[in-house]
Amino acid sequence: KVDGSSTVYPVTEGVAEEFQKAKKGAMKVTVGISGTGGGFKKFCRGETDVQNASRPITAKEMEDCAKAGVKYYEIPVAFDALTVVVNPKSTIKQLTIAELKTMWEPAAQGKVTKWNQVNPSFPDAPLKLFGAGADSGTFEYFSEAVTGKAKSSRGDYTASEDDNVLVQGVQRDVNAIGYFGYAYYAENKNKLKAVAIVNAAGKAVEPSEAAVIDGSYNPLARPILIYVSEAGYKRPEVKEFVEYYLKHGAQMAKEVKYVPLPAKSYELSADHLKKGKLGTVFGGKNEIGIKIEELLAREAKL
Amino acid sequence: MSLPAEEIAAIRANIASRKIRDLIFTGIGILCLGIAMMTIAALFVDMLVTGWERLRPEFFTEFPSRRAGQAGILSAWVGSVLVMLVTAAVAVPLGVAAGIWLEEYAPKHWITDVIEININNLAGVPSIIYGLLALGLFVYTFGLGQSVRTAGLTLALLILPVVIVATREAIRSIPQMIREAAYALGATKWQTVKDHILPYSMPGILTGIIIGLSRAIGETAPIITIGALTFIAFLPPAPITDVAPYVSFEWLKAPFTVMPIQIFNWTSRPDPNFHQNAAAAGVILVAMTLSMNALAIWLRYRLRKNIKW
Amino acid sequence: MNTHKLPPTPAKVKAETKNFNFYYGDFHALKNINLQLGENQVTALIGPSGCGKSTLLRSFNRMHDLYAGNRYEGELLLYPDDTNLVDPRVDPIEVRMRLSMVFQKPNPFPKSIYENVIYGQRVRGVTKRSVLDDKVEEALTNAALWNEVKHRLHDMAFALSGGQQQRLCIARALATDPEVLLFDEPTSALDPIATASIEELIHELKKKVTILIVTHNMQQAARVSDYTAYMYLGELIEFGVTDEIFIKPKDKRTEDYITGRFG
Amino acid sequence: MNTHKLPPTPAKVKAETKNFNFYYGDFHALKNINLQLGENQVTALIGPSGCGKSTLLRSFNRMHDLYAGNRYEGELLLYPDDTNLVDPRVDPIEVRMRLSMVFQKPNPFPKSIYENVIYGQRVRGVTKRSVLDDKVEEALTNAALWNEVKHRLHDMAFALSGGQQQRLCIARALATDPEVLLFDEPTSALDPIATASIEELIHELKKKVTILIVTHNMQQAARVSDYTAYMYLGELIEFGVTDEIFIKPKDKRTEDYITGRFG
Amino acid sequence: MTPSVAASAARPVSDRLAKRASRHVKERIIEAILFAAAAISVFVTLGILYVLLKESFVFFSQVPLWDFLTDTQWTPLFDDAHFGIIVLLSGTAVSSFVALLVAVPIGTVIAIFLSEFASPRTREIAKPILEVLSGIPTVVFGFFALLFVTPILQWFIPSLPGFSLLAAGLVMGIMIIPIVSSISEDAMRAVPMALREGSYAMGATRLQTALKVVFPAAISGIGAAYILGIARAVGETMILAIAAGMQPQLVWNPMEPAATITSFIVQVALGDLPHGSVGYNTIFAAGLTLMLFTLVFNMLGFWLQRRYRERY
Ligand SMILES: Nc1ncnc2c1ncn2[C@@H]1O[C@H](COP(=O)(O)OP(=O)(O)OP(=O)(O)O)[C@@H](O)[C@H]1O
Ligand SMILES: Nc1ncnc2c1ncn2[C@@H]1O[C@H](COP(=O)(O)OP(=O)(O)OP(=O)(O)O)[C@@H](O)[C@H]1O
Ligand SMILES: [Mg+2]
Ligand SMILES: [Mg+2]
Repeated sequence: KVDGSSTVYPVTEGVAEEFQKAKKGAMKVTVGISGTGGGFKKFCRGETDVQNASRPITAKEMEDCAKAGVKYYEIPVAFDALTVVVNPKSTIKQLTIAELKTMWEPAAQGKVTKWNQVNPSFPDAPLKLFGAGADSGTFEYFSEAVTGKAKSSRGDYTASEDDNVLVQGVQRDVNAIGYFGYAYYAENKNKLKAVAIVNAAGKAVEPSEAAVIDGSYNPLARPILIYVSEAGYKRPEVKEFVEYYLKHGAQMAKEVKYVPLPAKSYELSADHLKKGKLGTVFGGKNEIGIKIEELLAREAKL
Repeated sequence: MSLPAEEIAAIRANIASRKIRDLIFTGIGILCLGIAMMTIAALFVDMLVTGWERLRPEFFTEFPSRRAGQAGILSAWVGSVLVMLVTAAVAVPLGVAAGIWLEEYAPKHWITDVIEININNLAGVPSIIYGLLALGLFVYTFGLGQSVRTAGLTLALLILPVVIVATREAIRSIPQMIREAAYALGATKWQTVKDHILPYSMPGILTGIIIGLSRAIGETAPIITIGALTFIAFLPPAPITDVAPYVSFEWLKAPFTVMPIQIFNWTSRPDPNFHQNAAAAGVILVAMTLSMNALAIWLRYRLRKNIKW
Repeated sequence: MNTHKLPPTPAKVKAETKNFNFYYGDFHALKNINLQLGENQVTALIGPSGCGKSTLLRSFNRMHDLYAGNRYEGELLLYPDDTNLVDPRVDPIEVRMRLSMVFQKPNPFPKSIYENVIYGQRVRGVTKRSVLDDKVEEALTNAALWNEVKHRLHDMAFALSGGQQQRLCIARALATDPEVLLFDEPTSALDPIATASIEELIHELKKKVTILIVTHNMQQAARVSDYTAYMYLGELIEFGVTDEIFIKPKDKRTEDYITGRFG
Repeated sequence: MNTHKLPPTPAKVKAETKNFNFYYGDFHALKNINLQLGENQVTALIGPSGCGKSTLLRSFNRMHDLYAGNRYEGELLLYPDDTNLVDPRVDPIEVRMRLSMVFQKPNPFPKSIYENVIYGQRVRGVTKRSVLDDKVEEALTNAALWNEVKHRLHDMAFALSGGQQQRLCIARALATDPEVLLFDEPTSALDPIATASIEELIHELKKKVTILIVTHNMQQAARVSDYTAYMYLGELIEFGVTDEIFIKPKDKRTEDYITGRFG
Repeated sequence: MTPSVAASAARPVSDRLAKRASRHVKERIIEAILFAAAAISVFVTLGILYVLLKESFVFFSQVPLWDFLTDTQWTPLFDDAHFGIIVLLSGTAVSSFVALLVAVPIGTVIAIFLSEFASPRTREIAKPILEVLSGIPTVVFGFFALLFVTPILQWFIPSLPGFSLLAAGLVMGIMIIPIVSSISEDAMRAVPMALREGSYAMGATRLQTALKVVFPAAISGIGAAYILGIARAVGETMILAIAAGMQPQLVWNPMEPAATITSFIVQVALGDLPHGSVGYNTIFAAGLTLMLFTLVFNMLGFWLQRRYRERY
């Protein structure tokens, strides 16, 4: 039984489908979309075996799990590049984190309403913002990456749980800017234009698989993970499923336009499972701009 | 009191001017009806055009898949049907019984008023709140799990007010003289209800049930809240088995997904091919609703033929 | 007030009201009614609209119990066993099993003719087919309807004409073997021919049961009844042998009504 | 068939049916009716239940047009302008503006007394307050209701008693200045006192309008009408000056009915 | 006058009624069962209230009620959290108002048309087809509002943003039409023919009869239909979540995007927020507010109906 984030869902769905086919239907896998929060609630009550998470487990959730005696393995499965997009007709090509901050920080609410307030070289046109719903991991991550503080954002933008809705919004408005998962951009390349983000090293990088892997798309790339409960893992069918996941996860992630991790990462996770290394490497907090190597390094230390 | 010709002419002019308004209103009426009908048509045609390619037999017999072109709605429609079964099995007896009590038994005092206000109120409670209730009550307190029966129960609560209200209206339209005739023959209250009130109000009750079910079959939010699944590539256990006692209720406990969730999920996928699937599934859902309504009309017609006052 | 004894004619008393009052909530609809019904006699209740005829008739089988706020006062006795029909301790269902009622408008159930007639038996829990079949034939025969419907007992009752429907309702009432039959303007919705046949039927029926009939039609009262009671504004004004009442009423109001000075 | 001319009395003819037939779908409800209404006279329609009295009356203001499947045949002429009321080319609304109807059961609208009376004027588009006020007073005075209600014209009509409601309906009908007033058993739902007041009113009204009244009550027919028509099974059996009809009816069936042999 | 009891030919009464005691018990049991069914609805409400109150209690122990009622910002999930429910209420009010502006006139006109003008056949066909409208999944309506209605509206009002209460409200209104029209039509048809005949007999046209007599006579039933429509509008979720923009701001202008109570609840309930956090608990406080509002509406409706109960 798998439940949790709808961001991770496509990857897990693909794995589940293939797994079930490979086992000729002898094993039953179900995948739900209760959201990361709702999923963790169930996961920490021992109701599900695998949890899809678009963010690391929080301290509160760790506590809940501990209370219920649920221990878990943490497995990063892919990276997602949060993509800032504008209308194809827009003249904007690249943005710095500072510019994004001007646009999105709480102080901008009601004040920064024109593009040229962000940067005088931008057109004198109204600024229309589209972003993820305030309840989502995406929002949390983006706000922290941009303003330095999680959930710190202006409120007067159009939010939606459904990224297709945001795609619609940006596509229809020349002055719009929005952000969402890379996959939605990848599927709508003809309707949207991705903005290059100036990274810490001062280079403007457009989101792409390569850029994520080499760490240059930064800080808007984040890992997505699954959590496997220890109790569940003891059951052979869950074990097989997780192993299958590690083996085919990279390919599935690619298929649904996420950035797969290097093979080494999956090996490492398999190793953890074998050795029974439980727990998280994130310490109950979201972390920003973590790169694949860093993640691997930390994983290795666990 | 003779009427000169010009007076008649005046009357005629007066009538003509008033009749124009009749005509105008008829126009407005048809227009309004048209707006509503056109909306249905626009919706349906739009979905049909988008989803047409996917409306193939395989669509009904395939499980969901990450590849839009191979994904089907087998688990979704089976799930919807099963959930509706549970919903109907719970909401109908409860709703009809409550309606009967309110119309035939309820004494006129404040308890009745409270129940009445309460039922109207439930009709206006947003469906998502039912989801929250169900999660707390059915899933956690009663431990029914995220199963067909939980979903069925939740939707049953959701449509309970609709069934109750329809039942009451239907019962109210039975002339008092029929009741008096039954009582005068020495029937008890329950005999009167069972032999007369219930059978004669059946057409109206049926309408209410169908309206309720068509609402339930399209509900998304509460089902997601209680944790319907999205990917499920197997069917619940069959209700009929080959070993005695030949029926099994294991399916009640099975995990499931339903049509609106499948649609909801597909619409939120990045790959536009999934949007086609969503449209196709939408067409099927609307078709299911339509056929339920058609069934209701037919049944109503059949049953009413025998009932005249 | 004024007590109306049964005039000293052949009849035994089958039922009797003693200082009977009835209230619709606050409205005092029947005032101190004292009336006797002779066994196997037809008693007619006449009076202008709204005087309380239906109210009195319906009291006899506790129809008013169906609605809240109604109140009986005084006694309404059924003989030979002296049961007070309106005593709250007496089960209204018991009362209705002993006194049957036929309404103004024919009100068959939307069921087959057979099921209509047999309903009183079904309610009593009789299920044996042969018993029911016999009962249907007997009741329909007594209601002078058997010959017309014997070949279509399982047709819907609505397929019958108004007069036939009313006779069906009478058969339905008879099939429970009532001791008293109550008729509330049974012919007012019928045409003259159907009316005539029902009047004839009442003539036959009184050999077996006691009959109380409300009618608006003085001629009908004169034709079918042995005794006539005249009511006015909730009071029983005059009661006596029908022929006497119609020929020389004692009360001025009765006379005015009968001669058509009002009503 | 038999034509019933207006007996050679003072009256001018106000309306007339010529070989008039009416069908409820397949059911032939009125058969070849020939009847004349004298101007400023009261004509009573009597006959047993179901004989077609209401059907004929309602034909006069095209009430049957409201229901599907009904058919008129023959002529129903209104004088002096010879309009054939049932001609499909004649607008039923025009007909109803010239002939007003009062129903068996009082049916006031759920509005104030004032609004009820004025409804016919409102419908015609009259909005001038002073005209309406005058009309209300005139109509209510003619309906003998003005004194009882003048201080509560804006109360709901339901607050009135049954008799008052019926007089209100009469006032409502009068307020449109009809040429003919049609009454369908206007007193059958009323108590004797209210009935007496309405009968008196009819007496007054005939000075101004022509009246056709259906009644079940022979005495009432005798009291209020100048002419009486007896109908039976959809046919007009006898028609004549009221006193003659009641004293020596020519037709056996009329006699039977009047003397109460049936009905 | 004394009846001759001795000469009784009558059957003994007692044995005809032998089953009386058991019958009585059976009746009682059945009545109890039926009552229980009716009472269940009360338990459902209590259950809902319990769930809502329990969590709201946690919420109000952290957020003062006063702030909840008076703050003009709603950013419970932000770092700088504000909990001004008035923001969501304004969204709910405006969108419901737009919906009613569509549903009430159109629904009423359809009801009058079907009840007084159309042939019985048209009525029998049109009513159930209309009822399909309320059975279409609201997700579908949501996208209909976003992808179909909004562009059309933008064509007329170029300044209209891609998400607006207007588009969502319009579509919601269309969805509610059958609720208004069906129930109102039933109410109008229940008006006795005698009243209509009275009106036609006065020379009224169809429209005059419909508007001046039938409509006022059926007003209590029509009022009930409106109340139900309002309740449905206030409680509608998915359409708003998809097409209204989820932008929590205090608005009175339907041309702007905004969030409503329901869309907020669904957003949070399905999101990634950890359970038990204040952010998560806000949905219960919001839900409670909504419940209280529907309750007030229904009490009002109940009282109105009592007051103007059809008296024809
Ligand atoms: N349910 C009721 N509640 C209050 N008053 C009522 C009720 N039914 C009848 N009444 C009143 O009681 C009185 C007697 O009514 P009842 O029906 O007995 O008259 P009736 O003699 O049968 O008249 P009709 O000849 O018109 O049938 C009337 O004044 C009537 O208004
Ligand atoms: N809508 C209708 N459809 C078919 N037949 C009808 C309809 N209305 C009346 N009839 C029939 O037409 C005949 C005449 O009815 P009508 O109502 O005119 O009688 P009436 O003389 O007014 O009787 P009453 O004294 O009972 O009012 C009756 O046989 C009746 O059954
Ligand atoms: Mg009566
Ligand atoms: Mg009549």
